[in-house]
Amino acid sequence: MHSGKECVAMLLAGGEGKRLGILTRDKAKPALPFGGKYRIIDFTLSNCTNSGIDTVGVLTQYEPLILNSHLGNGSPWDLDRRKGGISLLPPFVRKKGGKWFKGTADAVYQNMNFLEQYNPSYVLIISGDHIYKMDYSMLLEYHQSKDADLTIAVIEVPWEEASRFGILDKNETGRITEFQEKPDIPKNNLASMGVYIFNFDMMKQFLFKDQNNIKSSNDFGKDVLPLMLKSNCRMFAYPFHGYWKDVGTTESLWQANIDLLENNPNLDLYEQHWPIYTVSTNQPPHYLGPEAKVEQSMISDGCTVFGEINHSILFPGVTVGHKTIVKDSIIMSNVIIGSGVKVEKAIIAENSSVGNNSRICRLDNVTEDIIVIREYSIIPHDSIINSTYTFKEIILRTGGKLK
Amino acid sequence: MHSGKECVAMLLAGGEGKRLGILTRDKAKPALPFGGKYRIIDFTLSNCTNSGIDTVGVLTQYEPLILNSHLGNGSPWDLDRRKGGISLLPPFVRKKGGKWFKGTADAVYQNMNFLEQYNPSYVLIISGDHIYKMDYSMLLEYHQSKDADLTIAVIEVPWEEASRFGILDKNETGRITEFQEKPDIPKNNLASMGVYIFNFDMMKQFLFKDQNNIKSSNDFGKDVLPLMLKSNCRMFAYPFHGYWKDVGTTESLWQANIDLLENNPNLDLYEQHWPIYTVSTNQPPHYLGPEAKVEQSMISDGCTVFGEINHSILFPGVTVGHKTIVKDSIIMSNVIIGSGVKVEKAIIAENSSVGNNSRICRLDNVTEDIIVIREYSIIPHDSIINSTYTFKEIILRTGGKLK
Amino acid sequence: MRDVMGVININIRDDVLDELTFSRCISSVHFGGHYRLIDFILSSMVNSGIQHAAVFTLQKYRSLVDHLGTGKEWDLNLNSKDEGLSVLHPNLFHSLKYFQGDLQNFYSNMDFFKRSRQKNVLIAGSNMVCNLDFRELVDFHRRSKADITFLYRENDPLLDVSLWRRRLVIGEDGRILSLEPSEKGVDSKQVLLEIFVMSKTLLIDLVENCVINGTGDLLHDGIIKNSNSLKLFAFPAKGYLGVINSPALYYKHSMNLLNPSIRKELFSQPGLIYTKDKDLPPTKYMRSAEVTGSLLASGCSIEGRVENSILFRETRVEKGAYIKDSIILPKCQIAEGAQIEHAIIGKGVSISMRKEIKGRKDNLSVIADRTIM
Amino acid sequence: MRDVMGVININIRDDVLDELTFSRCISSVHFGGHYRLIDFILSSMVNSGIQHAAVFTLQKYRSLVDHLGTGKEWDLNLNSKDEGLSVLHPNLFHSLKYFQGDLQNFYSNMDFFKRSRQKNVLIAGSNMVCNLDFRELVDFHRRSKADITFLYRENDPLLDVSLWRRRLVIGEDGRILSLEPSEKGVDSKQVLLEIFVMSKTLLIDLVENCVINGTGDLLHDGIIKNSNSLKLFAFPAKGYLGVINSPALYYKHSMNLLNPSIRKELFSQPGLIYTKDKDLPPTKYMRSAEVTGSLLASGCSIEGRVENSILFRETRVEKGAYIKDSIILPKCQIAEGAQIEHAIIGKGVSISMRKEIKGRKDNLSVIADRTIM
Repeated sequence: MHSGKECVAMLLAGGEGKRLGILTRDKAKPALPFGGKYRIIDFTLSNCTNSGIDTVGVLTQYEPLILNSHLGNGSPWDLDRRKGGISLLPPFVRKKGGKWFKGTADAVYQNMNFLEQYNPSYVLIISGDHIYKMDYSMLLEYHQSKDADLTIAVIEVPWEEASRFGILDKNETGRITEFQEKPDIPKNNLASMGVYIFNFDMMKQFLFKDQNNIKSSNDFGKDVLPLMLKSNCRMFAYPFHGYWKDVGTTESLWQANIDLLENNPNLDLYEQHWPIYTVSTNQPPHYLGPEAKVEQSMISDGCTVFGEINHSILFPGVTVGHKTIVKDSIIMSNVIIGSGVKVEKAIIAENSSVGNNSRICRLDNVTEDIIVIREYSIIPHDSIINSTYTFKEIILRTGGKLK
Repeated sequence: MHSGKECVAMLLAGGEGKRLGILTRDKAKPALPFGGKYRIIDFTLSNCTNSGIDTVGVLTQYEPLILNSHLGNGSPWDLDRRKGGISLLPPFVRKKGGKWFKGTADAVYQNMNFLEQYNPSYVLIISGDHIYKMDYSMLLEYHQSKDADLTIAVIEVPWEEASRFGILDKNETGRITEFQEKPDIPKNNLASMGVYIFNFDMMKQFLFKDQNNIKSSNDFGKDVLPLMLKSNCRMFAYPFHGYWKDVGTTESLWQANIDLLENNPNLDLYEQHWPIYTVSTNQPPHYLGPEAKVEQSMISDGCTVFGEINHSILFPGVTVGHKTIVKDSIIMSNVIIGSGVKVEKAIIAENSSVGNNSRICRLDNVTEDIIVIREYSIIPHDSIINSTYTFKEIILRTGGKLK
Repeated sequence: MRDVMGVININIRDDVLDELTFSRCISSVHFGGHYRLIDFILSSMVNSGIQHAAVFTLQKYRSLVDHLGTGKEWDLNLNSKDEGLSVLHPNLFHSLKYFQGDLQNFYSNMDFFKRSRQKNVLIAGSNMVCNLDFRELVDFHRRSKADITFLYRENDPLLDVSLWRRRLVIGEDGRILSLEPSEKGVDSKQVLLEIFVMSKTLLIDLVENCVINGTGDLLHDGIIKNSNSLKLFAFPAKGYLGVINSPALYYKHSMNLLNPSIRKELFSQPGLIYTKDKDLPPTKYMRSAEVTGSLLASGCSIEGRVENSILFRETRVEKGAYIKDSIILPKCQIAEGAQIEHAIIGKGVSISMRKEIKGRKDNLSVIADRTIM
Repeated sequence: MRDVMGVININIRDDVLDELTFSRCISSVHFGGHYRLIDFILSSMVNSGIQHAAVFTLQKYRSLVDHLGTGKEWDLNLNSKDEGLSVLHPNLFHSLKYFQGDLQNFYSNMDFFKRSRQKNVLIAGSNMVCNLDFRELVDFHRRSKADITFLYRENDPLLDVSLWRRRLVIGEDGRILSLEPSEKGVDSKQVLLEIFVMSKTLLIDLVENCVINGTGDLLHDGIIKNSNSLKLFAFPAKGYLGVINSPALYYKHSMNLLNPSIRKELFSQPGLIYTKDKDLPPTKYMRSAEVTGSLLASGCSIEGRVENSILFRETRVEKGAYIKDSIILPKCQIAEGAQIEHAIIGKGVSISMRKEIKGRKDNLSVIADRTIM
């Protein structure tokens, strides 16, 4: 209103997602496909839309091309605004050159001009790596009611995973009394979700201080938050109880997708009051052929299925041939699977094709690994694949075998 | 349609405009105010809109902040599209760092991914530095009718200025037979306007060749065009006869503005079929007070004038006090001029204020220089200014004098 | 304000503005040099943080729909995700010959109200010249736990109080203590405005509980008739306010804009007034121009004399023409030597050489759109 | 194609589709799992490079206006700078009780046509299932220097030729040699479609020269009556084409989509068919689902059996329910054990447990929107 926006979001979307291997070779982690038609970043963007936040700066860095074209003018999220909307904020090149952001706090600091332009009262910091549904307007209300300088959304995590997170302690009013980034021996299991609301003035003050400290890694969790706590800022914890997932590995990406096939999954994509928006594919409804058999699965627009789909997810535009069996697998957009194929416990990335009578499944049933086929792979007829397929484009003679 | 766009424009908007001095200290030349309410880049962008080109990549580099916020989501130019529209293309930072584009051809080459995504048949290269009205669809038709690989829009320039331009010669069919970038002794006065239409395939081929030449400065005029001519490409010249201006210096910026005050100026902003679009200021109509006197001038929305305006241009939101005289001057947006002031042959840049009873004019009437007041200047009451005012923000005691 | 939906209502017949509403509804009447009336209430809503505005149309709404476009000038996306701008068309099964009150308009859009996410509605007429901050009103409404809270105005000589014919008594806490009918018009110094806030549930109840016979309006038949069973409160309106329901008031509030302090109050506080941008160059003054005490929009070309007047966009005033105390709507041609005084000149009018159009202050000359004289 | 304006016309009465058009106009009838009829002709225009499409509304257009929104799904900005999407509302001064031909619709929007930048108009009905490339038609029209060029169709058994009642003879160069009335319907194997191109000047002439009495239509009263003085040409239409003017044809063309080659032809060549995105998750199949030979849109939840059918979005099919040879419009609930055969089930219908709805192939069972059975 008036001269400024009440709350502007800064969405950190530069994550490499190294442990996701070949799936993040050509795209940042927030651009990873998820849930039958979405990309991971759709969840945080839809949270913004559904929470009434209409100004989002997206900080990109690692492999931003797919992300850029996915975000476009922001219209799927109703973020095609005249004032505000989505702004892509890649690292900036000055005459003398440019470099990547040092840490999360540096990324925001480097874009202070962007924030100043809106002069918000509050800044919401979120990460495009996480899958969850959260009403940030409730978080903001909590922040205001506590008269806080900074509010951190927190969630209880399993004790054994606690050392992967920023762990904090609070008193009975919710005020944070302790904060440790990735402690070796966590004192409790209350973890920061990496979702912060700052008073803009306070944030500026501490980002400047942090930049002046040449020893700092300029990271919110490692540097800025501990500094603020030491300076006796009013920091509060906002407890969150819903589904929240940081899919760090191929296994957890597979599991989080497959979990959606439960009858009442923890993450409910079908809630009318909290839709998840994404880019439209403009494809017709999906078609199941006369001999198709589909059970415990999710199928998207533009798919054509003649075979059998069991406990699997098909993204838009997938074709599955006659007498093919797809089981416990995630098939991403526009994959073409021929006839007589067997796919089991695999992730086949976008735009790949699998020739007739191929087998993509573990030979032994002992290992728990997921087979991953990289995007744009071309798998010839009669191939047998039982390990991760990393070639971008390959043409083997028919009957070739990859180990 | 189908899979690609017919023609995509690449708009070079990274120009520093060094000879424009303090006016381009904080913004790229295409962002310079012009014509009472526009910025220079509005002319090329409006040309695109009026020519039916709906996909424009804007290559920014030098001081892009004002340009970025001016372009916004592209809606003033009807370029807020789902597919296409305006895309800002700053130099890109990879993990190992980033640097500025080497030359104009390098700038386009570095954004080949952007072009590939639309896979256009033709690429239009234009510069955001120039003021002109041109129907690019006619240029494209000419290009197609000649079955050309490259068409260059050309204009006759005064002989004495010819060595500032790319000068070319053509045969009676329009085919280009010679091309020299900024020749010391020009053979004729037919100059390239820096407006090119390439067949995309041909452009790719020659940009790759040019990149492989380590001695190249990767510039269209200096390197790519001569190389194509040498390779016997079908290059044609499209003659343009209207108004075309590259305002290189403070003097020429002033003159080009003042020229608009003629009864029938060469550049007609009032033509209904070729509107120039810009960002709306959302200001009320302008108001002329009971004792105001306005002659041979242009006044924009949001101005309030109590004094006398003679042969001058007022941008939006300017206030001019009682008994003040503004003559032969350009007053940019939101400037506040107090009472009893005299301003003559000056450019006062955005958001400056001039205190009561100040004088901004040459003492001698011999020199032809323009007095330039930098944006956000604060000029105290009773100041006398007769040279270029370069301080960003200064508070002098009342009655101070700047030489 | 996210849970408040702004509703711009049609609460009076278009024909109160005579020629000005001949080819457009009252919401889209030109005002103030480059605005339409609806811009003021719609900008007020947007500036107050309302993110969902619904605009009723009824008759002659083509220019209104065209003006609103996709809503982007107000940063409201038409038909966006449960927010932005919604245009509510009337139900065409009903007869549209005469305006029969707004209840049928609400009733035929009940689905829309039920479906929308907001919990409260702020309903306002479309004929208000204002720049109001509704946040205080909504805060007050919440704190007072009212069923309905009205804005009211104190001691405003320009308000036409006859509309209400009610005797208003407001208690110290803002509660409306009495709202008795009064045959002779109202002698109270406080006048309720047709701007009020209530919960969406109450709105739905009021509309559905009225006997729907195609006539009647929300204010009189829905609220006032039930005023004994409702907790009604009133909150004072601040800032400049004009309610335009006659050509005389249209002229009066227009000419008020020539007062710098009123202009400042109306156009900048608490936010800007947004309108559709017509992409026009600045107005150009030629050597012979003589313009004083006037408000001029963009794209005009002035060679003549203009005094104490308002010129909308793209008007051409030739040498020797003289315009005084008048309002000239867009795209007029005023030829050499023409004289215009105390007049409202419609859109696209051509006044030929040496023609004289002279009204009086108490009897304005109003020329219909596109007239050639 | 920049100088061609696409015009989507209303050329038949809505009631030809019975229950399907009870609460919406024919342009916005659901078709093909997640489209509305207008999507096909509008996408054809956009895919052919037309940058300005004008859509007429007449009655019951609320769902149409809502569907078109800001036009962004077709990459046409509503009310944009002389291009994009224009919605042309009827003149409300006229009576709207009955559809009296399209001439009055054109006539009351003459200003719009005169003002627009394009030099030619391509006029098409809104009830066509197609994915046409109009570039060849426009090229042919230009080369043949025709006044008006129609698309025509040869040997198409699904086209209802009775509409024309004309005997058509086309010369080798494509010129229409004869268009004589024929009382008993048409025995010609060539049928003109209500898709034609002409210059805007000719359109304006034709409309303005017709006696405007509030009735009559452009095709019969404007063009055919003047066919002796006009150079009429015809150009063959390629690709799948359905003209929907009866419930039987609606069903026939719907079920044709279960044929993979027709689907491929219609949905991908020469461009995609665009529609409003409803932001729904994929359809979920439970353990007991048995679905074969069917087309399903997003957001459904399937536990039962579906055979040779089309399901629109957000329908829930419970365990043991059985749907065969049917079309289920959006948001239906089909409870346990219900049996549906040869039926068209309207939007938002609830079918209770073990209910049987069985039509026959030649006598479909059509259930109106929002019915609870």
